[in-house]
Amino acid sequence: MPRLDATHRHEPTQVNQVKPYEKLRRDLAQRDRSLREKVVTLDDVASFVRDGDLVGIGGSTMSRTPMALIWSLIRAGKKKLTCSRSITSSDGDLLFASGACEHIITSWFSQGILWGVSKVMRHHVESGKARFEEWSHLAMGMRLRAGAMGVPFMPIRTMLGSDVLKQRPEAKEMECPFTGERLLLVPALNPDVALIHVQRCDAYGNAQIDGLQFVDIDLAMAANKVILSTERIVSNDQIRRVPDQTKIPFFTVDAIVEVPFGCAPHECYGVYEPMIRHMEYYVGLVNKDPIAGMRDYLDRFVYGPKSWAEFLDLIGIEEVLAAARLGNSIYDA
Amino acid sequence: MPRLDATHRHEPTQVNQVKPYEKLRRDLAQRDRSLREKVVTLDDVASFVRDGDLVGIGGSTMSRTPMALIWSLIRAGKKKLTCSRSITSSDGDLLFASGACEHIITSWFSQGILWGVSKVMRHHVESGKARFEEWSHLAMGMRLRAGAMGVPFMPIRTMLGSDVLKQRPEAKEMECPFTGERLLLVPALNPDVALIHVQRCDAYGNAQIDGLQFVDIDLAMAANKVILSTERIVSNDQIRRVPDQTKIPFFTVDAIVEVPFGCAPHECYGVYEPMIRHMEYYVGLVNKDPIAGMRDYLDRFVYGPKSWAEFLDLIGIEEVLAAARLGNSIYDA
Amino acid sequence: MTHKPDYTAAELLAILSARQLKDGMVVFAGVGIPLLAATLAQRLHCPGLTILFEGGVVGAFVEPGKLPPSTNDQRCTARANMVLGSADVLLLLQRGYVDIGFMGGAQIDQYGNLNSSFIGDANHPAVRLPGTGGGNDIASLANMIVAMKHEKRRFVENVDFITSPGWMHGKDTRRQSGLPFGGMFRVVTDLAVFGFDENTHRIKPLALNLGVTREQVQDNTGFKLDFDSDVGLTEPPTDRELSVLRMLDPLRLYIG
Amino acid sequence: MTHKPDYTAAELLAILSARQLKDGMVVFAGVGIPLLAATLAQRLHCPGLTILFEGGVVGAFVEPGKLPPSTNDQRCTARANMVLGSADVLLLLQRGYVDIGFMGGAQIDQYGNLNSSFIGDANHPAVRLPGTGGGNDIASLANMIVAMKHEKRRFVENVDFITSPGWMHGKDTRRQSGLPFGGMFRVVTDLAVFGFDENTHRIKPLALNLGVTREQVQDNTGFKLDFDSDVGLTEPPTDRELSVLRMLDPLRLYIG
Repeated sequence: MPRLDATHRHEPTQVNQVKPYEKLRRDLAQRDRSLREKVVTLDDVASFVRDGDLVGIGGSTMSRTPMALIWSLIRAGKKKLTCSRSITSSDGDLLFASGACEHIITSWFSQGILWGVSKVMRHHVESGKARFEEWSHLAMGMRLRAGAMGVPFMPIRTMLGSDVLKQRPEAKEMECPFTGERLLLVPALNPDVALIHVQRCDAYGNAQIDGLQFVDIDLAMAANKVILSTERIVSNDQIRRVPDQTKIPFFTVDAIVEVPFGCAPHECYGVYEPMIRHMEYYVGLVNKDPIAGMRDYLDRFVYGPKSWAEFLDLIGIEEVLAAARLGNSIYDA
Repeated sequence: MPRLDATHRHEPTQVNQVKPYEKLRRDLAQRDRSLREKVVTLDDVASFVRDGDLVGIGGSTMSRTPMALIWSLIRAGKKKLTCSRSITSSDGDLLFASGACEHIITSWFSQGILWGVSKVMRHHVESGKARFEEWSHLAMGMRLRAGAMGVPFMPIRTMLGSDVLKQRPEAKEMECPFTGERLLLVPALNPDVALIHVQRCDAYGNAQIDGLQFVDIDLAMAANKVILSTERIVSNDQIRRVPDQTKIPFFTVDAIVEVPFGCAPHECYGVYEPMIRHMEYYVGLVNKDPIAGMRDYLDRFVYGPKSWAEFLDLIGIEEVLAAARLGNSIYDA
Repeated sequence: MTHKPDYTAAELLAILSARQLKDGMVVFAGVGIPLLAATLAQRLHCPGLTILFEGGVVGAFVEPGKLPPSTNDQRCTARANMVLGSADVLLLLQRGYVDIGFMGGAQIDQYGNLNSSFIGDANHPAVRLPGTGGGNDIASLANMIVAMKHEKRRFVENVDFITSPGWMHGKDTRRQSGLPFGGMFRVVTDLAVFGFDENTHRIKPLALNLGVTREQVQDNTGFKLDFDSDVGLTEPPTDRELSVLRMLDPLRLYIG
Repeated sequence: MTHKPDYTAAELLAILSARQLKDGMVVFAGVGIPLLAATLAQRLHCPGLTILFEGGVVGAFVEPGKLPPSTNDQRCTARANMVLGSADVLLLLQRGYVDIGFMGGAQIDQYGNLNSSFIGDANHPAVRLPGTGGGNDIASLANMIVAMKHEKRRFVENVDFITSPGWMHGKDTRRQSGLPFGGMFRVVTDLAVFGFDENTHRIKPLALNLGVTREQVQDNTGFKLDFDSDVGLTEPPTDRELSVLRMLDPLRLYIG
């Protein structure tokens, strides 16, 4: 089935404009969805993302953040990305400060509740350098669910009345044709690319997620391209042994990178907890000076290392191993 | 938290009329959703269902059919039930022929593809004794999903243009306010009671389903009352050891019955396959004469036995064990 | 037919439909011949065929001798890559992830519309059939292959009731009904393989099966067929196809 | 206060809010004091309290000394009954399965509206705050308890921006906005516990904490409070409450 057509120019998504169904399906039909191996290196990832793309980021806050993928896009000098995430943590700081992204669609944005408001986010948003577009957490999830289902909207019963809604003309209030009730219709979100980190997948992209899934299943279905990073690539036989645990089917996936500790310094359920000492070092640095501190951090930890392994080495093997010990302890019960 | 209020009279659902949100939530607020043990006997089940209720049935075709629960409702002489199921098998024959139910909402209704069209279904529907209300499989699923989400409808892109839709004025076509596309809005389905069979649950009702889930998770959330039958009641500790596998949270559940082989002669994933010899005996009997054959079957296998164990004994221990051996073989890979 | 072939009509159907599938496709298969034909294709020329079943199965690899009695049984999940809810597997069609929907049919008409609901008036039917199941959803959203026995009462000019839409009333009536994608692609029968005219969207014979004449096809069809001058011939089943097929269904549940 | 108590403001907050919960409730708890207070209540008078977290956790039982840094971390799933998608756990609120939503607050007003988005004009903000997270959803759908520090800049007459709706503009304006259920029920601070007038839906003190005067409460509030004549006193933390609380948070992450 040759589906790739050189004459078909896929245009980046008009952010927050619902993709007409004809475009949604034509874009998908162009993708090579056949059973094939898709393993690439971390350096290859950049070739799957174009400047200006709408990039959906998996995980939530400090959990299962596809940090290595973000790191590689920043290193490749990507520009003008719009990023979406249910809850944004220090990944958003890096995206703003590196200039890769000028617009984040999310429900919450700071490095983490322990460290108060992100000075990096504040600097970029208050100065008008970048946009923080706010939706409620449910609205973010339902926008992706609509996108995953191939429908243009989902009805919800939140955001109504609030000033959050007043800032979001993209959503539409509706009188229910069945009950006469007031509902909010949130528009489908179909990212150009999704970045998702999983515990394991096979070389085709059948991906298994343990523990908290967040909105990653809907994100994978909604996106027009999926890049997976994974702690481990396993055999297809191993996937088939526990099909209950497969959460993302291979035909949604376009590229796979094996990156152990690919969420560092954030956590990966059952594998490692967040590397809190590094996070504290980071927050100390950037909250003191969100411009110079951030520049230092990027130089040292993002642009500096030759490889992800070298980045982990900078965090420190001791901290990485301690995080892994805690990560695995969730199964101790 | 005393939530049961003797003065609150819960009225049976007007079938296919979307429950207004105020009623949906008031009905739910009346239920005792606290953490408590809910184990009852199979004979107790009838007290949870009123004549005229809309009863949502879990599983699909011959899989994870809550047969023991249906059997107990028929034995208790329930009347005027409306039943919904994604795909209806011989459970529907029993419900129609016993007079417990005169209206089934489903996408497909026959004993099973192997045996052609159900003569029992034909007899009841063609004679006008009972109603078979047809929706597409996706529409059935999305009606329950809307009910589970607490919204009055879901948009879908099927049934449009077909004669199936012409028979269903309960659905509404809509021009999408975002894209101008034609969509079908299917109304939420919120059964009064759901009957669901699971592999295991604890005494509170935290239920784990292995393998095919069908629409049972949405069904549990959508219903105003859930009766679980389970192959085994396990400790809450065992549930907490594998929370990934929990599919129905206890607070949706109102009663639990431990009934090993509670789907017989249908299958329960990983535990037993369908008891095909018994199914063939049954189909032979009722297809020869859908009235007298059905009466014979009901007398002998539904009204006759003193207990579910006695019913299993009538199927025959050899066939039950053979089905169990095959059921477990799914894990042999 | 002029000679008695050494295979059954169902075997011919399964083999001819299996050949319609291409490696790497994602196929949503109904029970019966489609399930069998898709599984056969996996064993022959499509090792990378991904089969979806309505029960909520992705990437099934059904075991020989263990054909499931429906697409909702545990046997469908043998060596599957993923199990998910049954509404969610249908949503994959709506999102557009499925290349081919593959179903049997009880009654079909000149525009490929399928009826599995009513014979006669829907409100006072002569026969109440089992209904759509996922058929309407699959046919509304995917490019379709239908495998069915060729009988006059099954091939009618216009079905009594459109359960699963084909090209509706021809031309662009399907699109106008709100169904911009999918549509009937091939109909495989024990007599011939059919396609659809790209403008009128009316059914037309593409190739006749071994030993079958145009007259036989017309006689077994309830409406006038237009035969192009270049109608071809299908290759008869090969020994390899037959032996693999029979290995899959040793009890001859589906192949008769 | 007239004497220095042997507990911190955060400890007082956690204990007073834990007391608001009743056994058998289903509580949707935010991070920080709510998470800690709900966990404390489980260890004290509510062994059958079911805690939900936004990350997708049902029936959590957080381990002592392993308080999670957010409600999306694996620590939230310790001994949980169920994990599910984060949108799906919020949908439990929409369906009506949650008795109490329990959050912290950055800024609150006389009608219990919460602002966690902007200080100043939303289009040119003096301070961009982290945003709603699930706050708007929880506050739109559930009966709410809010635990927060009592400061004049946090207790304002009208918030700059309604992130999470309380009673909107009082009376029945919440219902008129399309929010027929839920609403602000209690606000617990280090100075007092507040309820809301059932007609005007304006905030009002219910009970003062040990050693706190009406004047202190008024002085730390940015608008005029109406004190009923029968404003009560909260019971100070007991030794048992304090010792269990400190066992849960030995690193004093949340209790300061």
